[in-house]
Amino acid sequence: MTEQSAPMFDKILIANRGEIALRILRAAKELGIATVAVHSTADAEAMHVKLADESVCIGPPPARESYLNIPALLTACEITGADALHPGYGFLSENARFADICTEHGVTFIGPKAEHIRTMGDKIEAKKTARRLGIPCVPGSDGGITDDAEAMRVASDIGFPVLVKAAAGGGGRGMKVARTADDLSDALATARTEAKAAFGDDAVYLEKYLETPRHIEIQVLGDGKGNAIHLGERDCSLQRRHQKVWEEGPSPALNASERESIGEIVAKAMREMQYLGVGTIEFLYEDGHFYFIEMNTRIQVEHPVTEMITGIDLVNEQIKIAAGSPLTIRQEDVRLTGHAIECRVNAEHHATFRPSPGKISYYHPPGGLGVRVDSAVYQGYTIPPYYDSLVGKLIVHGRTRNEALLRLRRALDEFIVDGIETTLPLFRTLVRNADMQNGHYDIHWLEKFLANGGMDPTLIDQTLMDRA
Amino acid sequence: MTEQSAPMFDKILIANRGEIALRILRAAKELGIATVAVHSTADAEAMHVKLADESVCIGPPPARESYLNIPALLTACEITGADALHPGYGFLSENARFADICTEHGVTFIGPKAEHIRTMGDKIEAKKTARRLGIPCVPGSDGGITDDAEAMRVASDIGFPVLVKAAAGGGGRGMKVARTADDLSDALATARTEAKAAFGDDAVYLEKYLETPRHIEIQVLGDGKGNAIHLGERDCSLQRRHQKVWEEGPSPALNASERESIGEIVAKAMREMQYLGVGTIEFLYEDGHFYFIEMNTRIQVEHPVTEMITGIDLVNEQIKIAAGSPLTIRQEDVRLTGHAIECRVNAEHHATFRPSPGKISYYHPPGGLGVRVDSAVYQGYTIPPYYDSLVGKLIVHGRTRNEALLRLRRALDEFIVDGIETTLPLFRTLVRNADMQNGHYDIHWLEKFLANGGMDPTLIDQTLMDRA
Amino acid sequence: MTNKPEDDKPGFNTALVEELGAILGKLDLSEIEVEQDGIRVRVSRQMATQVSYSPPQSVIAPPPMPVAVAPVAAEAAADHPGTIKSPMVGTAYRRPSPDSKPFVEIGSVVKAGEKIMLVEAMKTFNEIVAPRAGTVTALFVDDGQPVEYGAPLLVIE
Amino acid sequence: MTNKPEDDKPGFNTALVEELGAILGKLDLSEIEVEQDGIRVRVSRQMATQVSYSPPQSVIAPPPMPVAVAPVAAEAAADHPGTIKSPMVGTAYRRPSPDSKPFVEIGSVVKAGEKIMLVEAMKTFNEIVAPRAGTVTALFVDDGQPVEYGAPLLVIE
Repeated sequence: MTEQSAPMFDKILIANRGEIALRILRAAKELGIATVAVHSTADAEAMHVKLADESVCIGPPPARESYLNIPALLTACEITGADALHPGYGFLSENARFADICTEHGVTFIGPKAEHIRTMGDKIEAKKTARRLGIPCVPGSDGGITDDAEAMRVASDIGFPVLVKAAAGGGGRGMKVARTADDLSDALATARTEAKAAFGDDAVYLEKYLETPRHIEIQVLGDGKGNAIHLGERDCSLQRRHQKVWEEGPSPALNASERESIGEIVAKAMREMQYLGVGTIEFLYEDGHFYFIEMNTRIQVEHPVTEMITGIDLVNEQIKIAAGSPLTIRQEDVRLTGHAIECRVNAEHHATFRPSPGKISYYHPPGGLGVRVDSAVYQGYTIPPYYDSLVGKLIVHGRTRNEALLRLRRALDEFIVDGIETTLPLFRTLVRNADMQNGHYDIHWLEKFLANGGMDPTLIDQTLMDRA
Repeated sequence: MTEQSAPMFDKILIANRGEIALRILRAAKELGIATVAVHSTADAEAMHVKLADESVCIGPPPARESYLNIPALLTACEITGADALHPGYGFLSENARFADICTEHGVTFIGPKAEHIRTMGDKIEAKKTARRLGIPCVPGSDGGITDDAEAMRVASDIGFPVLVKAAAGGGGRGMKVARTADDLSDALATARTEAKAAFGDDAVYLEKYLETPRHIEIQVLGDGKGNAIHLGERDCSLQRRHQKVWEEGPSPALNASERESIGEIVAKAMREMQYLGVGTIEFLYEDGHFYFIEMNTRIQVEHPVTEMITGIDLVNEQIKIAAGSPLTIRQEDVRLTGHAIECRVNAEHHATFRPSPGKISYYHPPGGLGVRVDSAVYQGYTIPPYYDSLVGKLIVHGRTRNEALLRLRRALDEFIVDGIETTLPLFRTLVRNADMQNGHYDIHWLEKFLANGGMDPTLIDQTLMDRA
Repeated sequence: MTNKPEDDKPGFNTALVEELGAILGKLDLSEIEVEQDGIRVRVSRQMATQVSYSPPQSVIAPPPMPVAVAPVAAEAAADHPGTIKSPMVGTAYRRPSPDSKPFVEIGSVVKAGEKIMLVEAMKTFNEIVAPRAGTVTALFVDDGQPVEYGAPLLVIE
Repeated sequence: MTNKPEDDKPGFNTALVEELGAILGKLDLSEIEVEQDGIRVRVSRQMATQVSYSPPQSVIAPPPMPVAVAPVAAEAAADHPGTIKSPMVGTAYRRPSPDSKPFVEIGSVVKAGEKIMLVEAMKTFNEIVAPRAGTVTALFVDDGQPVEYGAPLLVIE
């Protein structure tokens, strides 16, 4: 397992911020690679900036002038001599043009081939590709639909309810459900108007609407040379406004044969595609069937869930593969051990979800066996109001799901973040909830739970007491 | 893996302090068991006291009036209704009489049978037992020697150099080396005098003196019903004044067949003994041979090393077994995965080792993949001067020893403990040392390294900068 | 295990300590620390007022359940100079037997050495006696209540 | 372990302690610490109000290596109102070409709008012009030095 003869970067520029910037920095340090942190003026005090070998301020707080500022990033590579750039997630991580520009400038973009980012970034193209590669998709229109009669024909084929979606869309905008044939015309009109307004493109497509699906995603890893493996699934059904809140693996809903079957389908597709780096194939899952949603061609927020159950360091693998190493892990080497749960602790009020940036006056993360905290905050750090509200991720691992739940409960009770509001009380409530304990939840569960006033007030009090 | 029908305690009293008290509290919480923290007046602000369901102050700071105060501990059990007591390590954990008294009072002592504590607490008795059970011992006298002629005969048999040890001894007192036959008489006289003064008993015994041994210990787990397994070894050769400083597993010195062979010898002995709970058989290891030193009949400080490479929660198992559950892990289920290293971070000056109790003005533990911190301190906590100086244990796990070393390095660089002196700079130096990286060290290595001024001054500076 | 050197006992000049202590009181300070020529003296005093101690921003989470036994210094009155504290963990009894009258009530006048309570530990009843004569002005425990080491039992003024 | 004969003890001048204590009270301070010539004195007093909690005493570790590029606000002078800062990350040039004279030197008098520096990024040279007339009183970068966004370039007063 010596790294000596393998190709490796000398210096990586981390083109991101927050916990993922620190995650990348840690992986680079553990590979003996020098690090450059870039940051906006709002992030001068960020932990990864303090820990990096070098740091460069690239612009003012707005992301478009700093973290999305391509000339500034490439100039920072140039003046520091970085030979590779890690885009993290969000920002420029799925920008194919940026990947191309990096390559043109002799900087390795630590991510997939630009063509794969491009293909998977286009919803219709992605679905077409998935179908071609044998990945199961939601039955629906093959491409954009502009004609009402064609829409009705497709809808009748797949059966109501159907979902009308903006072809260029994302984040829930331009999406309408038609429960019956009577609703379809209205749904089409509204979706088109919204799509036009939001994306400047009124093409829509239709697909089967699933009533109570789960969100199941498969982690893949490929070396761009035709070797690719899958690393099991993550269940990310617990969502609020399409944002994942709690992720776990293995899914409480899958059995071993479903896991193996979907995993192998996906891995085979990635081998055929000659996919390079880490990626995630997202599915809706209902009644034993998987329906492709999209592929994320980057490291994901919830990647630690997979790391905990496989023992594989995904960012480490991602960097080695980007440097040109072949995949050294065979599918049969991948063993899923135990159960992992991740909670995204946000700087938001636990019930209103109003963002709560500000200074952390006291910070004490939980520790001990089976507990991992991925967070870039520290006591005295001020969470700036310009970016996302992630304070950190609490990840626990246990030999069984039950052990993981009990461990999560005790870790949540140890976790202290004072001075700002956080979603810790929400997680303290969720971990004590019978549905959650039984794994009985789908992608609508959390919204319903919150709408029904599910928060346990005594757990809110506990947090208030923490601050007393 | 349901716990429902298994016997379990309702409430555990934790008869200890510091990180091990918190470790036990976490294990109990994860088993759904209520906890009682007992503490001296000096420990009223301890973290495990704050986190326990109930707490009882049992006496003033001196341990003999609080943590060693048997009536106070039993009274605390009585008034809180605790049905079990966990002694941790140190204090009363290897006091057979205390184990008996607990039983008499209807409180389950979470530890081995009193007879096994008693046997293993007596050096000569322990060695006799080990030999009877087939555990390899250092060649030496069978029992206490009071006669010089007999000593000379034994010494000639085993060959010089020989070690003269107080039969009742411990902690290095009453130990003398005789390198040649000429030295023996003097060594005997000195050892006897010291033994008499220190332990009130001048019986000594002789054994082969090993020049550059490693300290290797085997973790065992038995259910008292004849089922017992071993969980691989820990290499604790890095010691200063007989105190372990850095522990790792697997040992860089053993090969798989040595591991399996000594492990099976020990596990078989434990099965024969019907040993109950966790225990450690300590060996000196030189030139492929193991020599029994002693057995510790309790959880050890360095137990997390084993937990990280086996995935087995030792305190959880210890509690379940004490409650009467049979061992559910078979030897063939035990898989050693990757490599783990533990550093004992003490509140001591990194070079003089002068204790540095006091208030922690800033505390930030490292996080991320493969990093575990077992510590009961927090920012604002004052380390009292009355007890040991352990601030916390940093444990890292990696897929290979090399990965663990790189991870340890980055974690040490993230770790901040301000306001007191700690041994963090020592570990920052050790992790960069070529001998340590190559695993080339024995039980004398650290003392020599320190005597030769091994500390890297730039790493000390780094720590000073941390405090700026 | 602290390895205190027993040799070379200082023979420390405590006059300085006394002097600093007096200054501390006079000026109502909480702490004085001086250092010179290898000698360091620190005197400190907890302020009487200091009832609610500094909200250390957040202490670590408080116990989720109220503690079952009378805690040390739970109330301000615990710091009263006339407070009698429990010398051990145990169960406090205010009367010699279940159907006897209590040893003392609020307002009772007691003599030095008079039995005022029992604390039972390990089936042994330990007598608590009045260290001085006075009047009982506060009682902190009920009959049969578990008490910690140092828990305030009552006040004699 | 200084082995001083014990009558050689300090004879500590407690007048200083008293004086500091008095100042503490007068100015309503909570702590004073002074050190001079091997003497150190610290006096402190707990505030009755105790509103303010202890300040966060330390930040996270500073970068282990000095940053290669001119940092933002590295020096106090960076906060000078006449400081011109780099509008982008890049390489600062003080002269139009390698063998030209610098645009400005310390002491140069500049007009508003006058070219004073170039910052190159992505092979593009961006002109830095004087926002107002004045005299160059400080220069923070060398020719060809990498600069961060917001790095101070020079001061015009």
